[in-house]
Amino acid sequence: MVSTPLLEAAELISRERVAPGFWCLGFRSPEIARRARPAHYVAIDLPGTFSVRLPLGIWTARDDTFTLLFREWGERTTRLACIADHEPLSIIGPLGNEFSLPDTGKRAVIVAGGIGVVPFWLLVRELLAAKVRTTVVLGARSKHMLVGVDELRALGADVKICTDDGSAGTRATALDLARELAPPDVFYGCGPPPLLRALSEHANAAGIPCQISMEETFGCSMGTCWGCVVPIRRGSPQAVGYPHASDEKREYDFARVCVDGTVFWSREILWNR
Amino acid sequence: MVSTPLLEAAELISRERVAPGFWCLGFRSPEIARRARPAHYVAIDLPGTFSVRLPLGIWTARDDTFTLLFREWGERTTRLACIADHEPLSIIGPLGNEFSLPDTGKRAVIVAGGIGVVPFWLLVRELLAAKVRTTVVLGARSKHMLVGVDELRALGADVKICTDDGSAGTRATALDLARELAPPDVFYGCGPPPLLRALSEHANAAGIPCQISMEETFGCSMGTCWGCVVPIRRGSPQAVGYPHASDEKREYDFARVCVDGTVFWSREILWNR
Amino acid sequence: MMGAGDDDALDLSVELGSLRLRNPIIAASGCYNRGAEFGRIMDVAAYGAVTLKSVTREPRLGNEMPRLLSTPGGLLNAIGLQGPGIAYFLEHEAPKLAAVPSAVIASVAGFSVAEFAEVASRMDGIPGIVAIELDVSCPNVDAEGACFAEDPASTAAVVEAVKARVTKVPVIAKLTPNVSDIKPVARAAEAAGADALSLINSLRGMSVDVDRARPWLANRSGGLTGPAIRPVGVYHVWEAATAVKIPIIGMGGIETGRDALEYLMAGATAISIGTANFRDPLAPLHVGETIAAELRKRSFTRVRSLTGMANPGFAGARA
Amino acid sequence: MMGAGDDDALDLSVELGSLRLRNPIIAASGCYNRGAEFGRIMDVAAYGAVTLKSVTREPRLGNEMPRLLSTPGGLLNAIGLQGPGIAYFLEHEAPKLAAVPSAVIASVAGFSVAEFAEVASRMDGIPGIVAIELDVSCPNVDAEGACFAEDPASTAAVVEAVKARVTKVPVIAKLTPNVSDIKPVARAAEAAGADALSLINSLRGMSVDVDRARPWLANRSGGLTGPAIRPVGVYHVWEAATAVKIPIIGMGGIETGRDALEYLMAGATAISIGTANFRDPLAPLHVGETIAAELRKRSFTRVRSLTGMANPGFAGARA
Ligand SMILES: Cc1cc2nc3c(=O)[nH]c(=O)nc-3n(C[C@H](O)[C@H](O)[C@H](O)COP(=O)(O)OP(=O)(O)OC[C@H]3O[C@@H](n4cnc5c(N)ncnc54)[C@H](O)[C@@H]3O)c2cc1C
Ligand SMILES: Cc1cc2nc3c(=O)[nH]c(=O)nc-3n(C[C@H](O)[C@H](O)[C@H](O)COP(=O)(O)OP(=O)(O)OC[C@H]3O[C@@H](n4cnc5c(N)ncnc54)[C@H](O)[C@@H]3O)c2cc1C
Ligand SMILES: Cc1cc2nc3c(=O)[nH]c(=O)nc-3n(C[C@H](O)[C@H](O)[C@H](O)COP(=O)(O)O)c2cc1C
Ligand SMILES: Cc1cc2nc3c(=O)[nH]c(=O)nc-3n(C[C@H](O)[C@H](O)[C@H](O)COP(=O)(O)O)c2cc1C
Ligand code: FES
Ligand code: FES
Repeated sequence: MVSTPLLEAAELISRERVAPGFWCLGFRSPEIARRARPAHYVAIDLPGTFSVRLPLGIWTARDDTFTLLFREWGERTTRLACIADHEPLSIIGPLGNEFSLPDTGKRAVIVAGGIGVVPFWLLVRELLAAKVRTTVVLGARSKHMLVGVDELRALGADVKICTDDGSAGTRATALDLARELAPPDVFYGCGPPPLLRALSEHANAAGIPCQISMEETFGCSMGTCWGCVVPIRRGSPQAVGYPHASDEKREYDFARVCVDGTVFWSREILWNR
Repeated sequence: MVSTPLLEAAELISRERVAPGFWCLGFRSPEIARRARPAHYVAIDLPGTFSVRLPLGIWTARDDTFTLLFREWGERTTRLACIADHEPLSIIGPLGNEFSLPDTGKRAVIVAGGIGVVPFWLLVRELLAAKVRTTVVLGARSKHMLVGVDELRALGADVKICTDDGSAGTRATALDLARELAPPDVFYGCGPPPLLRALSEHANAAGIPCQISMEETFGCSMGTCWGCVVPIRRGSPQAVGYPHASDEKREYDFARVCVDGTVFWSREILWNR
Repeated sequence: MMGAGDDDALDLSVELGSLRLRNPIIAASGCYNRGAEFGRIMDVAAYGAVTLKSVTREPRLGNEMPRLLSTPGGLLNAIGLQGPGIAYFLEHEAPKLAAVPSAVIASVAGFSVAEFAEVASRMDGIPGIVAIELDVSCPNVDAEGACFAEDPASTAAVVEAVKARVTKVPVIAKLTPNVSDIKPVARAAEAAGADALSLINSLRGMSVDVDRARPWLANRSGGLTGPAIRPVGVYHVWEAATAVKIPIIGMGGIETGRDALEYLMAGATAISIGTANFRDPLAPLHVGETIAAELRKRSFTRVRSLTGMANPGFAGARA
Repeated sequence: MMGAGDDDALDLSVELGSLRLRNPIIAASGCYNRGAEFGRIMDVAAYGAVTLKSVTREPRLGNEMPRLLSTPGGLLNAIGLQGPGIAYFLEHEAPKLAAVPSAVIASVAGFSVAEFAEVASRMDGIPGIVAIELDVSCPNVDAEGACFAEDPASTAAVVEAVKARVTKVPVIAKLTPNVSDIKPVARAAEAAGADALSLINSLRGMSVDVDRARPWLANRSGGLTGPAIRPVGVYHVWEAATAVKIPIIGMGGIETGRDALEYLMAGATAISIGTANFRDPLAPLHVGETIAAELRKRSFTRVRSLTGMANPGFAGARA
């Protein structure tokens, strides 16, 4: 289901540097917090910049507050990290579709790479509430880039960690670790494209349903600019295609990550086109 | 005398909103603080903006700290107002020439309009130390734009205030008020150009030496771009002219406000060219 | 939310040829469409008109990813005119236009004079479409790929061909800033019968992904928009306003009311907001309020009094 | 402070015609001069070369105030070539050049072909001047005020006339981005004998002071520089690099090493830093460090290996 977003003022209520270059900021923004569903994101207007809104996934949400967990990439994330208490922040959200849940009693494996952990706090909370047996496999380049572990464990999730350099948990990729687990009823993935692609291929080959939260460069964050599209299987329910152009032999259509996603079924994504 | 500037990291140590839209920020920046002379300014690189450095006058300076007193105008001053404690700030300073002082026992009248009060804390301190009898006349549009009065009075200065709308002090312009005082041995002025021009004309007509701290839009703040020039009397010691171009009949040369000023003698400035 | 035109004492209406808009604030092509998306969080009626995404004859899938990049003060885009083509547009999109609470300006793009004429004529008279804008910034395949809008004669050819077949609504020629002098192009469009000009379209630019040693955008180069280009837009509007009598829609980096006033005073009759929607969807409301405040401050009653105010060479009708 | 060329294992030197610079980082004309001012707070030797402010035949007082305005991501300037003229320059400025701890490139501006040839020939052979750059962005008074650099033939005429009289140092033609296609201009300059190209000069722009309803700059329009124009600069360098074999000095909005790498990979042999000096006078040091780090990361030993890396159409010599 696609969200009904709104434009809301947000008040900064907490700021924590969770790792070098990684921040967790808390905001009071009642309506957005209340509507947040797993995989929803917000689009933030940074005061004092001349940029389009910054899209960031919603990490935790409780009552009338939510948190964002992000890395300092460039202009906007750096600016957000040092936003002052009294600066007004305008936020649009929640945006995007959401993960769908399996039935009670099923098993889910979540595969997250680095900051790709963000959509999974809300998802884990839902899964556990729905009595889905859930394992989170969290990978990162090294210990210092592994964020969110404590919060997920605090929800009661079974969290396995790994790093490329072995500085924390197993020395492996998240997918390696996930492959060692008993095949689940559903996979969820978020993180760097190579990880998502490998996960998709693994799930597709094993015939396991798999939902991927994708990322692209956004312009409008609202579905109007067509800047954020990904190629998906032609005729997929999420595709925004032109069915009449039937003379063409192409197998793909485009979907907008910002409003048709961010969540897509791994079978629909055409990594190879 | 022109300053020898340096590039120094500054650490924010205090922030106060002194009036709506007016801020006073304190910085630890030992070398700049120590070298600061009356009318010196600094040039600040604002993180997260894509702008040239922001020039701001030095307000107070004590030991290894100095303060800036400024109004929120646009991008850079707004950004500075909400700079976070941990943000690194690179400052070049002190920049510019300085006011010269009269002999002990003389009388000085300082005329400042609004935020034009900035260069006068350091000057008043020097004048009082040199036993020059000093009166500061401070004008503003209204009460809420009158800043710096308490700090000047704390130095022991005789401060007279006035506003355009009578909301504080006399209802008059700073120049009106200054004209009512006994003619001093020297005038000092800083503020909006119309005030400076009127003050200059009054001082010149009365034959009283008058030093004006000027403002222009700056580019480099270092004397290299020629963006900040003002026309001054040809052959003036501060002029950066081309004496060989003697065939021209022009009466003026240009001086760079950023390094040849900001202080000029009122007689040298060609308001009318 | 209150539209900018609701202030009784002020006349914010403007005329673009035979078209009258209730206020001079327009959504730019490709950045807002008919408001279906942004309308979820703001009132589309804040716009005096909205401009649709440019439509071509054939469906187009557009460029590969990535299509967007943030740059200092700007946005670089290479969407590649993704769109369903005119047939699909007429069948599925056009019927929705009557419900849009603002005037709707259609936009046509093409790669030959004939394509422009055909697509524009099929738009003419569609209920809800009050004007047709010609996005002549595409390469002209009939002329070895040079861009129409970079050449006065090609621009005139497009406008002339369209005007010969479009009779019910005004035709707006949208010009590119990628020229040394916009005046000859503006004059050529006017002479060919354009009822108004839109400028500027995006500025050509590119960026290199240093880590991969290849262009950031899949299409290599793209169009630069947003506040970074505002001085370029104001300059071209000022120049064009000294060269033609037809009204000009000014755009390029408008975010605030003061930005809009710059364009109006330089010589624009109306203004468009593009990229700023991606930051502040309430921009048209704020712009409307600031324009109204400026009129009151100057004791003006009509927004048209601002047009060309700062431009001594302004050649247009001040109305 | 360590110059970028001090790393033993790396060869940061580049060649611009017969001129060899110890590193590819140059200070842009009008933004740094010979470093007398910025040298008070940084080491001028960080620059492989510094370009002087453009010199004209006669002394020029330049434009009225204001001459500068900050714009989003950019700076708008209209200095108006203030300067003492060639005679004063030769008498008072030239003798100071030998003491500059970097190579010095002189810049010549003019309003006629004859003026360029005269001023440039008087610079030729002055001790300390290693190259002469031609700022052909001025209006050509012999041709009704059109700007030299907007026209391939006028650009060629200037270069040809200068090359006929300048024999001791390489001549660099500095091109403007205010054209639809830079390739014909670049080719014309090359054919006329230019030893290298510099691009881009500033982009034409203007801004209106809304309160006073008049242009902000006394000169009305000005040149837009700084990060806002970087995508435009990279685009033009990329294009020119597909059209000519002579080396290109890339500039426009370079602030960081990554910005410089964009230009190098697009096809520039060297890069210039202009407006960024006004923000971060240590920029040349940071740029040098980043370039060196990039070379190490790629296991390259020479900076020339980066030139044109991202540009499959690169036509120059990779050396
Ligand atoms: C729906 C959605 C949700 C997101 N949620 C999160 C989140 O929860 N937490 C989070 O940290 N990020 C998240 N992102 C990513 C984040 O929005 C981008 O990284 C954003 O562009 C950073 O903006 P910036 O202005 O700070 O950097 P920019 O100025 O946009 O980028 C700076 C430079 O960093 C590099 N860069 C930028 N992004 C990347 C990248 N992804 N990979 C490699 N290099 C890059 C490029 O060189 C770029 O020029 C999300 C993105 C989307 C689309
Ligand atoms: C040597 C020197 C010392 C200075 N010291 C101080 C100081 O101590 N305190 C202080 O508050 N300011 C001081 N200023 C002025 C300050 O540097 C400028 O106002 C500065 O340009 C504001 O930068 P900004 O980026 O915030 O606004 P900008 O983005 O540069 O300006 C925003 C907008 O505000 C308007 N604007 C800007 N400046 C002015 C102005 N002066 N008058 C009217 N409108 C204006 C313009 O519309 C402009 O577009 C000083 C200036 C100089 C040259
Ligand atoms: C993502 C995007 C898509 C655009 N698509 C079109 C288009 O299809 N047709 C057109 O004429 N202009 C198009 N434009 C240009 C805008 O209409 C406008 O001319 C330009 O963006 C400058 O205005 P701005 O700075 O306010 O965005 C597009 C701009 C953007 C950012
Ligand atoms: C204040 C200023 C003065 C300039 N003067 C000259 C000049 O005299 N001659 C010239 O060729 N370029 C001049 N330029 C252009 C720069 O050399 C450079 O081409 C342009 O600024 C783009 O680079 P940047 O974005 O790094 O500044 C000037 C630029 C600025 C900002
Ligand atoms: S970001 Fe504009 S359509 Fe998705
Ligand atoms: S600001 Fe550059 S010379 Fe004064």
